[in-house]
Amino acid sequence: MGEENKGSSIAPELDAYTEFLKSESCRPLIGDAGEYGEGPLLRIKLTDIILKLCQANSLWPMTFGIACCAIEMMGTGMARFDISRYGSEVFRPSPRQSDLMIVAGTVNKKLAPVLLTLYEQMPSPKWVIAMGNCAISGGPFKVEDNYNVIEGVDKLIPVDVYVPGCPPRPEGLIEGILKVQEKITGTRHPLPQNRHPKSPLRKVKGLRVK
Amino acid sequence: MKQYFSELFTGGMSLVEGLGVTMKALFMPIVTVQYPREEIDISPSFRGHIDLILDPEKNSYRCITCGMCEKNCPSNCITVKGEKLEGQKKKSLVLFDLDFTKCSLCGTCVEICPVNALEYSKEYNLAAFSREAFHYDILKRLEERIK
Amino acid sequence: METISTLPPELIRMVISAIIVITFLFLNAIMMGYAERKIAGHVQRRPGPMEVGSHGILQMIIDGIKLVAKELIIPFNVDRTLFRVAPLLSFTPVILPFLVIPFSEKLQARDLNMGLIFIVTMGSVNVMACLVGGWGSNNKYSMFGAMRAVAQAISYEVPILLSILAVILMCNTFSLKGIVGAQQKIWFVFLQPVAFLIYVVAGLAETNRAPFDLPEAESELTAGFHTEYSGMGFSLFFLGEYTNMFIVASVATVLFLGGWHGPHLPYGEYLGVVWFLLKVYFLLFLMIMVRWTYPRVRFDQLLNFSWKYLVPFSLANLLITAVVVKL
Amino acid sequence: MISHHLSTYLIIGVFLLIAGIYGLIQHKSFIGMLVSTELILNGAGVNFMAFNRFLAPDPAVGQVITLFIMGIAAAEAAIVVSFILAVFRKYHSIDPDEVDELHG
Amino acid sequence: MDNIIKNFKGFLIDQGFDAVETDYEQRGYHLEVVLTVTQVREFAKKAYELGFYLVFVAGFQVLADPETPSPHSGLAVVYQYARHDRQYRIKACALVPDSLEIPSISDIYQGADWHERETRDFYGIVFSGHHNLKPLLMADMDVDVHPLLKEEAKLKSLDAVSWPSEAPESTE
Amino acid sequence: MTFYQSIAEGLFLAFIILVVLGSLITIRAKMLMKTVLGLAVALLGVAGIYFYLGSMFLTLMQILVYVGAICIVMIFGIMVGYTPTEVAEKSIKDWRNKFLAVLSAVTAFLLILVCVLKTHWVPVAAGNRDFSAVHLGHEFLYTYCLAFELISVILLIAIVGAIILARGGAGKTAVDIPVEEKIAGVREEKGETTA
Amino acid sequence: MLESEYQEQNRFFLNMGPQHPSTHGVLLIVLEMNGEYVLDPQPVLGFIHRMHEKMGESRPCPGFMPNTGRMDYVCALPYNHGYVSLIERKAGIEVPERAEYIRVITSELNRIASHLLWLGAYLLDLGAFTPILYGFDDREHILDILESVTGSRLTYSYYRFGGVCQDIDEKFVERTRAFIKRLRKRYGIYEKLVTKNIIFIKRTENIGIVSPDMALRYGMTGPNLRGSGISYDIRKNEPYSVYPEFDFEVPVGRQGDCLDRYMVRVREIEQCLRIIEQALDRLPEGPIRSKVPKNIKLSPGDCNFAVEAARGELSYYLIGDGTSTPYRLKVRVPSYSNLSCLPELGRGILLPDLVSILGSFDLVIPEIDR
Repeated sequence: MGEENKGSSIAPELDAYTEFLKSESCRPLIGDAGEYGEGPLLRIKLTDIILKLCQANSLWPMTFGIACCAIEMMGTGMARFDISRYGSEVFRPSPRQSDLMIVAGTVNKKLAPVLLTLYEQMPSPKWVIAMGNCAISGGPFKVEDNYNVIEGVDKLIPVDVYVPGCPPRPEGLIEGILKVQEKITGTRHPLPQNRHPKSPLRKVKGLRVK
Repeated sequence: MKQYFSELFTGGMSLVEGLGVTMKALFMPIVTVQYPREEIDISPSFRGHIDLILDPEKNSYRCITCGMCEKNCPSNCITVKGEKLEGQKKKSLVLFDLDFTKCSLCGTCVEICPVNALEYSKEYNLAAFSREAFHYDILKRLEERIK
Repeated sequence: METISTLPPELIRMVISAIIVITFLFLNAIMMGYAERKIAGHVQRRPGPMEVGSHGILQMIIDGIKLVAKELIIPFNVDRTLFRVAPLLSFTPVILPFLVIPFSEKLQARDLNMGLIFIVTMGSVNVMACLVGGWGSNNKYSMFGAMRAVAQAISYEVPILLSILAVILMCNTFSLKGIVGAQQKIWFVFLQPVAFLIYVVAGLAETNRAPFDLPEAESELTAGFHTEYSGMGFSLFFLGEYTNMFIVASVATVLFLGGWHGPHLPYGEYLGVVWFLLKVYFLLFLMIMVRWTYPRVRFDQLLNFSWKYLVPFSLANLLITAVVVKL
Repeated sequence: MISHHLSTYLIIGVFLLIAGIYGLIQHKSFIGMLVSTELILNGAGVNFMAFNRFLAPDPAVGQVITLFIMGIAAAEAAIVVSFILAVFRKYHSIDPDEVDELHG
Repeated sequence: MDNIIKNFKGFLIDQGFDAVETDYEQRGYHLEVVLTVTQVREFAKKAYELGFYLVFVAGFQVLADPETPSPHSGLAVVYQYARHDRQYRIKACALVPDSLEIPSISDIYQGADWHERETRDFYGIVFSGHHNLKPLLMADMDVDVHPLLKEEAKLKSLDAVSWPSEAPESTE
Repeated sequence: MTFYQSIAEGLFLAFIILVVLGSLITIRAKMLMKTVLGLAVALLGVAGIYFYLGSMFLTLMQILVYVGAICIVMIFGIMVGYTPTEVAEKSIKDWRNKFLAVLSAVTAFLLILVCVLKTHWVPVAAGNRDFSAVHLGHEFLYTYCLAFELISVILLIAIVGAIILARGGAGKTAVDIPVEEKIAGVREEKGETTA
Repeated sequence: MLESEYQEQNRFFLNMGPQHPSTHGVLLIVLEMNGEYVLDPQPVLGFIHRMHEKMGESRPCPGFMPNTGRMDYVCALPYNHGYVSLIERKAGIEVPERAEYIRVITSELNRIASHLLWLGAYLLDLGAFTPILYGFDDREHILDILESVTGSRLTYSYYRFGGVCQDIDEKFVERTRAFIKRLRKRYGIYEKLVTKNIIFIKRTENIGIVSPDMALRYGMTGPNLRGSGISYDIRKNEPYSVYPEFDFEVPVGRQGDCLDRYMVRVREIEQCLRIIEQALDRLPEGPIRSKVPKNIKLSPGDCNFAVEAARGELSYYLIGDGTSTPYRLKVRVPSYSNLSCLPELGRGILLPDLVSILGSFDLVIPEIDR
């Protein structure tokens, strides 16, 4: 569709309309076409912003734990760190309903096709976090006589955010999710935030909170 | 028949008890540390990636470029290069490169160092858009700190 | 303007009430979803949604918009008609009961003299959605979910009907308004505690809520009958589930908890809705608490429980009620 | 105003009947045949109700009979389904042509 | 039963096995048995009857030496058995002949099933009589990849990787 | 025709379409599941027609009994008896059968249609026009008491018969076989396939 | 239609995993099913095979230390413990007593963490969401304590040949004692929420019965074996480190069903607490690390060392060749043998029961695949 419209001018009115849309006066309303690349013919900037805000704040991860990092991924969802504050505690077991794939662990030759299938089953827009050194580059398993481990998931699927560590602390994963939000919307904290958290942990011995 | 009713009764009671536990928990304070807004003090022995220790006397690094860390690293993530500059007795460090994405945080490098030139950084919340971001030039980091 | 003025007032009323009902339905789903996540959070000693809006109050709205904007996937080899129809099918029969639910004495769209049968009927159609969705998805897990939904529906329809019948025997009417009116003095929950318990348990099963959430058992069947649904389809199923919960809770309120009755309020015939909603949401709160407390029962245990405990008890209850009423 | 004519309902009834007959002959499985039977029964129900509405003195008669039909249909469905199960277990088929032991 | 365990070495030697008692503190097992290919199943049966459980089956590779009295392909299989009721561990070792075939014990100890498949993955040792010798840890397409086989230069002879033949106590 | 009436007529037509469509799906579908779902659609349409014939009670009962119970029972039967992969009926190769079906159906339809249209129906003078459930219940328990009791007996017999048939009808089933026996069976089969 | 033909036709295959919530990672189980009945579950391993054994053979022995923690990341310290003890046995290195005590304390803490995690995950398999959060809540306390000495939360490389790398201090002891007190208080919650719950009991009782003979044939160890009534715990039967000095019991089950395996683990938590208490009481002063040659030579010959990990017997088998690199390093992991009985155990059961059995085995997939 898009290709056809570009070349031939079927209707002069339409051309005029698109010209109008591209003109400076529409800039505040309608975003720069080049900034989005492929996609629908018409985008209205305001809707786009709202949509992106929504997508950024409701990243549902898929339950796809592979190795050590999976435990920290679980830990991130648990009471101490609680990923649900960002609306991401809805770990969906089905790739069809998830937006975010957290590759938490080593990917080897046998797992690679599975990973690809799962990624393809996710509906777009979708994002990928490579969590842990193994997922980023093969980590400690990137050795000379490596016969099985894939050295980085970004060789298989596009990765948006990398979270290093072996395994990273849950804070690292939360930081990664914030980075994904940043990637989607351009700002680190895209929506009105909660202001004054009061943690009872302040009183727990041995755990000081800054 | 007796079992039929007793099972119903004990089963029902156990369910009520379980509900009691969660009800109680509903009104207990939360234990969450809301991360970006409040942070736990990371324990002093936390192992992040390695950093060069800033020697306060020399206002520089202690490293003697012996390469022990490079040799003993099980994941081969350290590259140390030293050069003998003119007018100096010892080699001086020109490159201390760490590929953090390969590191397994075992701590061998810190322990093996004959002059205690390395320490763990306390950076626990790293994340970036590319994997090259974790290719640290530790020497540069140190120089930035000196400044 | 002219066309509107020539329209009969009844039609305008219908359209307005339809709009109100659908708005309420969305609001209810949003609120329930938020409450569910918040309560789950606090049960588990964490705050739950927090960062989107004050205390995460906008979270569900944002989730909804996101789901709508998701890519619609129709997987390979599915039965396209059935696959598309299923979410609608789960959604439609749960709207219709709003026609007869008496929110307060004057707030009722229509007082059918067979209101209760109407609701029960709609409830029995509801299972078709799980069935069609699971069948049409071309996925074995979905298929299992559909099978379980059918068997579950068959066995839980019976105790629900029997426990309702016990109440009907006491007040001699199918009209929901009439039933509530009969509880002016004493709520039926005190006269029919067994029927109430049976209704609530069977209602949990009817709405596929934990511990009876077998058709969508997460750890066994990934996501059950809606495994293959993404975006819109999934959110419609979600909406259907929460609305169905609301219906079941409000029927329980009407039948057992005295509907809009409560301490006197000014404009009681309208503001009774406050009491009504309070009771409904209390029941829903219980349902949520139950979900976050218990493990899931096994499939055959569920059927066993229904046939071994619920049906005999409800039958006995019905018999005793009949005898007492006749005396 | 087709909803006020007796013939409309009768034609619907007839349609259901012949659809049932067609299905009964055409379907190759017990379930398919059972389903067709249900169609025929419903045709009868519509007929009863239509005559009741337009011709009979007491409106309850048609309803009563239709309700009886429903009851019979429910019983029939339960029996036939369990029968199908039993046959299926024995012959591992629901093709009526394969269940032909009684042919001798 | 108890008596047999008490003098298990003697019992085994009576049965025709080559058993040597070892120093537990040093090696972590009490008895070392060297099996021939034919004895593998026999020994497993005896062990099962006497209530031992199979700890693991593993392979290793040494320099092939067809000249020795017992010619072998350079591959060997180690079985370890232990008991639930007392502290007693047996290491049994069998050299794999040139045909790379060694009888499977997976019908005596079902637990050996996966261990044997894994050993086949890593070394290519064929366990004859195994009902399902498909790749276990490796991908299905990697049937002929045996990652734990060493390069020629890194191989050592069997003697270089075993304890000195004298009993360790006597040397000290 | 007033506005209301035209809406009512439109809905009536919609119900008729439901009936026709549902019946066609029912008799034409290859997948058994679709057959039953088609039946559900047709019966929903019939329920609507009952509404136009003046009986709300019957409408609801039609949905409750047919759609909510009978169709579900049939689907249950399909699901228990079949595996997911083979619920499609075998395609019909028998042209004679099909021809017969079409012929008999069309003939019967035409014949009855002629009867219906040619007959002059004479309504009896109406007595009461009470369509309420109260009246219905009254009729049930007084006028048609015997039939009512008979129906309940039939239902009871049906339930008992169904249970007997489904449980012990024909020897052992995959579900009823004790676990040990099943394992033995599996092993035997394994042996056969590998040997 | 023939009987066998019908049997063939009535069967179908279901792939459970590698991404399935109840396989705890990337295990694939190919189920041959008849309706909801499982006829033949066949696990397919190798989705996270990370060539640990190859790595053990290709680098000097200290370089394998990080790998040990990554095999069973839930309970990494016993893995460390086994490996350092193996090398110490092989190279004849003495370990100071204080170091052994520290090892025992930290290992047992880690074991509790593992059991708590398992408890939550098992209940999650059975469909209860909340216990896992309570379990993690307690577990986080352990992780905090362990992090303060080991420096990481999960994949520790804390032990060194001849000792440990960092000494524990008064604060550690204090926090550990506080934790013991806290966990004892929390028993009531778990009991009310889980152990007594009728649904839980119905889901686990008489399901997946492992007979002692079956356990023997498959070489099952750990709580899964003890659930069958065999009292076999390497800490008792083949004592290593300083375990003989402590007074603790080995809980055993009655008949080997899922409930027994659950009870064994829950009661084991109490025993771990007892060991930790005793060790804290008797904690000797002294060095934490003995002098070790920089380049450890592994003399020719083989050597074995078995420890009790959270899931059962962990056995390292090493063949030395005179260099510092192991010639062959075999790791016998407990879950491997435990899982291998699934094809036999899972025949003719319902799918939910299979989930229940899988959960009760406490699987860690990377440990199985290595």
